[in-house]
Amino acid sequence: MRLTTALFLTLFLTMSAATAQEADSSLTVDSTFIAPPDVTPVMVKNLSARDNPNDAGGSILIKWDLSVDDIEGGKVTHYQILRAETSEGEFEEVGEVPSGNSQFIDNRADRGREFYYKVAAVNQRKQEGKLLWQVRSESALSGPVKSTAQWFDMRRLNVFVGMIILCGLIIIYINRAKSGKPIFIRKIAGLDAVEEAVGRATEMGKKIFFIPGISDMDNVQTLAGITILGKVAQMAAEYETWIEVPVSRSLVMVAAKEIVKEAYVKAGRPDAFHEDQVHYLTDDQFGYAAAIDGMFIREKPATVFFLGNFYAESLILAETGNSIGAIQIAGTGQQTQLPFFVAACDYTLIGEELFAASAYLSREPKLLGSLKGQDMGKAIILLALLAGIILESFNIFQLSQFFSVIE
Amino acid sequence: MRREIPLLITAIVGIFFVLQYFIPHPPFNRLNGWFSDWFSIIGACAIWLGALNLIRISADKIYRKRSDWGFSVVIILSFLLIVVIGFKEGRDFRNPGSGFDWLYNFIYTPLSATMFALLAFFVASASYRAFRARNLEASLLLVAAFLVMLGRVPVGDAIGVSLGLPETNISKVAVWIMNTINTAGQRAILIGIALGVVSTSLRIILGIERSYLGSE
Amino acid sequence: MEIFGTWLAAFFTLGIISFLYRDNAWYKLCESIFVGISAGYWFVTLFWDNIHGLFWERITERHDYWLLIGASLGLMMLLRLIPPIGWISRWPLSFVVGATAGLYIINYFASNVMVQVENTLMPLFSAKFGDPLFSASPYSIVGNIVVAAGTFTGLVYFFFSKEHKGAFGGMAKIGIWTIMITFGASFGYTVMSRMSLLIGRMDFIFGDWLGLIR
Amino acid sequence: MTRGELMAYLVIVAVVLLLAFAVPKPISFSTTVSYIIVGFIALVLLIIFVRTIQGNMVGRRIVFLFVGMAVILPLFMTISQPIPLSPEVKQVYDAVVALKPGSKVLVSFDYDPPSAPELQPMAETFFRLCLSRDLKIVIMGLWPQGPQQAEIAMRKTLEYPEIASKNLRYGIDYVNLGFQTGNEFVIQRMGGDFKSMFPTDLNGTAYDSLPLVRNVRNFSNIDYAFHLSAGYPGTVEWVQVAVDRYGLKMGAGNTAVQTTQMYPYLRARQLVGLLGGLNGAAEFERAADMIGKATKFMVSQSFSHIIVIAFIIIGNAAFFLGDKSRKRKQEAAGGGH
Repeated sequence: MRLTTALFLTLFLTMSAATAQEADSSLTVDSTFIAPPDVTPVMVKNLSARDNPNDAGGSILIKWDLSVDDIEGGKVTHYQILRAETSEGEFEEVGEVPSGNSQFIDNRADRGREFYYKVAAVNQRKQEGKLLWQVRSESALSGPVKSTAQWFDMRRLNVFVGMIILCGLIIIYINRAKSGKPIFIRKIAGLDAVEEAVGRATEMGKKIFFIPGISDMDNVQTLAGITILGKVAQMAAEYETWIEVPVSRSLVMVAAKEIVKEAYVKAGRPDAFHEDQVHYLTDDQFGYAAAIDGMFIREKPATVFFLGNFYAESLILAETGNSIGAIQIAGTGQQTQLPFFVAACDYTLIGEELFAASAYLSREPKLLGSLKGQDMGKAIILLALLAGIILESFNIFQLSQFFSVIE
Repeated sequence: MRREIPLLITAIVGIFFVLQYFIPHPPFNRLNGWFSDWFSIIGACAIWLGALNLIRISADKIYRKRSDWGFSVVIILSFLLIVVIGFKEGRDFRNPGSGFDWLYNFIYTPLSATMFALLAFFVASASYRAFRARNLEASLLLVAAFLVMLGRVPVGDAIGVSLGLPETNISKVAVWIMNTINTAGQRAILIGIALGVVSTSLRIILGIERSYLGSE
Repeated sequence: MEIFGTWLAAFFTLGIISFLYRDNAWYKLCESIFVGISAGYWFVTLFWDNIHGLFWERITERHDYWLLIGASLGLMMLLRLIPPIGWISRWPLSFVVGATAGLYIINYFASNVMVQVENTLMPLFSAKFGDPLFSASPYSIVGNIVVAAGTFTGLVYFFFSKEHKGAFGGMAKIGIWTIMITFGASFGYTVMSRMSLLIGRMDFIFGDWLGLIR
Repeated sequence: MTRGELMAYLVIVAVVLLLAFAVPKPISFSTTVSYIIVGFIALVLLIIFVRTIQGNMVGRRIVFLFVGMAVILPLFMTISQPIPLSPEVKQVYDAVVALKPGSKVLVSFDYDPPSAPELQPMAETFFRLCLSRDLKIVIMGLWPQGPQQAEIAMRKTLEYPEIASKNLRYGIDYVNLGFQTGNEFVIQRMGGDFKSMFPTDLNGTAYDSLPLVRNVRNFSNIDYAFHLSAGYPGTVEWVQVAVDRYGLKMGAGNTAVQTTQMYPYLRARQLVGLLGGLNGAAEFERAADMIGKATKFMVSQSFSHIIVIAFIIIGNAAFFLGDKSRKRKQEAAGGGH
């Protein structure tokens, strides 16, 4: 019964509005039409306003129960949220939400100031961008309320717990390794080949190139890459082979210089280090690729390392390196580029293997311990996957909810 | 001292940046934004070191009359050309019609677009050489690449039809591989990388991995 | 100027392509210009956008004095130019490394470990948790099983501290197969866009420049 | 520079001068000639195949040469391949055709020149379809170089005789509002007021002096939107802000690489139509019956894919059919993992 009335009303209103519009089309002045009777919606109830939790302050969460007229084809078109700084003060609109919504977050509530809120249920009719009429009924007021900042984001508790477990495991195994317990690490072909590759360059009397990718020091893959540079440079220094590191970022140049210099010191040949072994080319992705391609062709290195973050230049470099017959060892965490390295290089460190490289090459107990810890984390994830999929498949428990991350 | 202070800075800063994720309270909520601003400024200062390095090495080549020293002259001149124009034109250096914009459109863009386009050739030569059914793993790589490549062009389905397969079969197989096996493989790699990153970063914060600091 | 520019652009396009045959003076010329122009391009851009736009304008107009911390770290970096006190540059470097490590731990753990595990935890036989058992089509059941098994075994492959032998080794083997198919598929998937880049360049040469294409 | 190199450069200069000034333009191979060329290439591939089995592997330069031919020759050919029409492409066409003449269409250009081969043909066909149906076009861009790409596409579109005869005028039939920084916040602000984000158009004319947009206040005055995207900010942002919050009816054109990520939006009907990569552009040309660049480019695309596949087959043939000693030799040369 109600629905038919509403429908009828809507139809009537549309028609009357349309005719009114037509009759009025010569007028360009915006005029608000007198609203037909009985279109005012019932106001909302149970309005509540409180500090929006888990944030830095500055926002207030307003909730209400829908107006009884907020139904399909009903009298509510949208809600207006009104705010004032005193209970008797001037209320101004801070936002609106379409009908069917029962909450609003006011993001412009300065931290520590008191506010009062009201919500108005609005019924309005527009035609061709012109307001024909608007009626509204305001709710009772809610307040005062203040926004505050929190010291812990409870929504991220699961991430926190997960972090503690994973980092805890890694630290525990690092400490265990310090006590001298031997740790088994499986063979990683690409890393076993490093020494052979350096040796080959020595035999042939040619250069080694080390390309640390095109990202800057604010990328952890670059950090992983230049850590391996330390080990490779030390080997090269011991073998008395020239290692050259052309880079595309100035900060990486600074860090790589320090690392290579240190490697020469460790190898007992500090005087053999030359500043120009590490040099800058250009910050530009393809400019860098063009220059390195040229260097590859002209200087014909025997061995090339690509370790770091790479984008589209990966294949341009690796194919040119391949064409001159260099041994190429690549490693990156950039998934889109891994297939190209696999196709064009002799050995490729896939994802996690790149990050395991410094531990593998140095065989330092503490670093190996961290690998073991990270494997334990992996074991927990595998168990969770196994258990979770079974539980979810048979509708026993939804384990995935523990892993959901709120951004 | 020259090593201890940097190690301390790394540890403290690292811990702060882990915590900021969990603490919405100021000033932690602003750390992330600050860092990206600060890093932009540090990077913009550091590029002077890089540029000087490029010029010094090129000049050195010219001075010693190494082979191809003429091209080092070109590097220095083209660097100076764009830098002088860019500084002379001021803050609006990028506006359409400026000299900087002209250099960008007619020198920089064709060079980088063509360098990028070389990939078309290299993709072909890499697949020619590497996609051989040497062993099971290489065969899987080959078959997957083959099917997806065919499934991406209309001709693929036409070939499928000529082999007696129902229409659009090859493209469907390609989509299926992308949605299932590819998803699974990518996920495994992603999770692995994440664990590697956590472990590496933790080693850096704890000061176990410290080679980036160099020597005493 | 426009016509001269088009001829110049064509000169550079062909010069880079000539590298495919072999290294030559033309390519060397293009390469040197590219290195110089692009290094200068970023040099100028970073100066105006970051030092002038981000730092100077925001300090003078918006009085955002927190940026002074970034500026002082940047200046410390430049002290490398004065060798006796060059070691101070390690401070900003260790600051950057620390911040990067801290940020990456969290970002990778949250969005790669947590989210990927969440996405993998799916019922095998129905579209979502709570739906009746075996309500999904056989086609999607097979798909679900492949995704779950592939992710699981792929992760097993990355185990470092356990020898890949026996049943465990078998799983690792399936894992590397999954990864290989993944690589093949993404390789094949990318070929298309790489080809269209070349088509674009050739359209420039034969269409915009030489005007041979209708 | 050696003498050989010098000679090569002189030959190239001669060829360029010949092509630029002496050859009648445009060059176009008839269908018969095209098929003869295709047949000839197939024959050469077959010879390479046989020679490979005999143990003579071709080098990478030959592969490069074939890729080059596969991309360049089809640009001159009049050859057609069956292009199936997918429903998401048909949706874009249907949405445009359903609009009444005079309806306002918003087109956002969110890409730069490197993605132009894939997206430019979409832009041209879309403009041509809209203008031929007397729709009004409002252009903008969230990428700095987007509006320039739009200018290029518009210039090309206006050259078509059926469009040129309409004597369309800037400001009345189409407008280019230019670029605005701020990514998704621009879309957000446009939800309230276009003018606040685009006080002037690309040429500096004030918003209110442009008859076409004078009465366009926000998305509610736009009948359909089409958006060309090569990354961020892109389709995801447009859907999340303009579609989800302001109810804009929108279709999109994407580069091939990111198309797969958009299917969920299509299924949820947040996108009304989607063109994916060169393939999508060619399908759209077919749907609109306006054969253009994409259809032509698609032939190059198919040819180049076939060439890559052919060489994979040749490489494997050598591996399987060649005798054992040769196999070992190749393994050493090809490298392994």
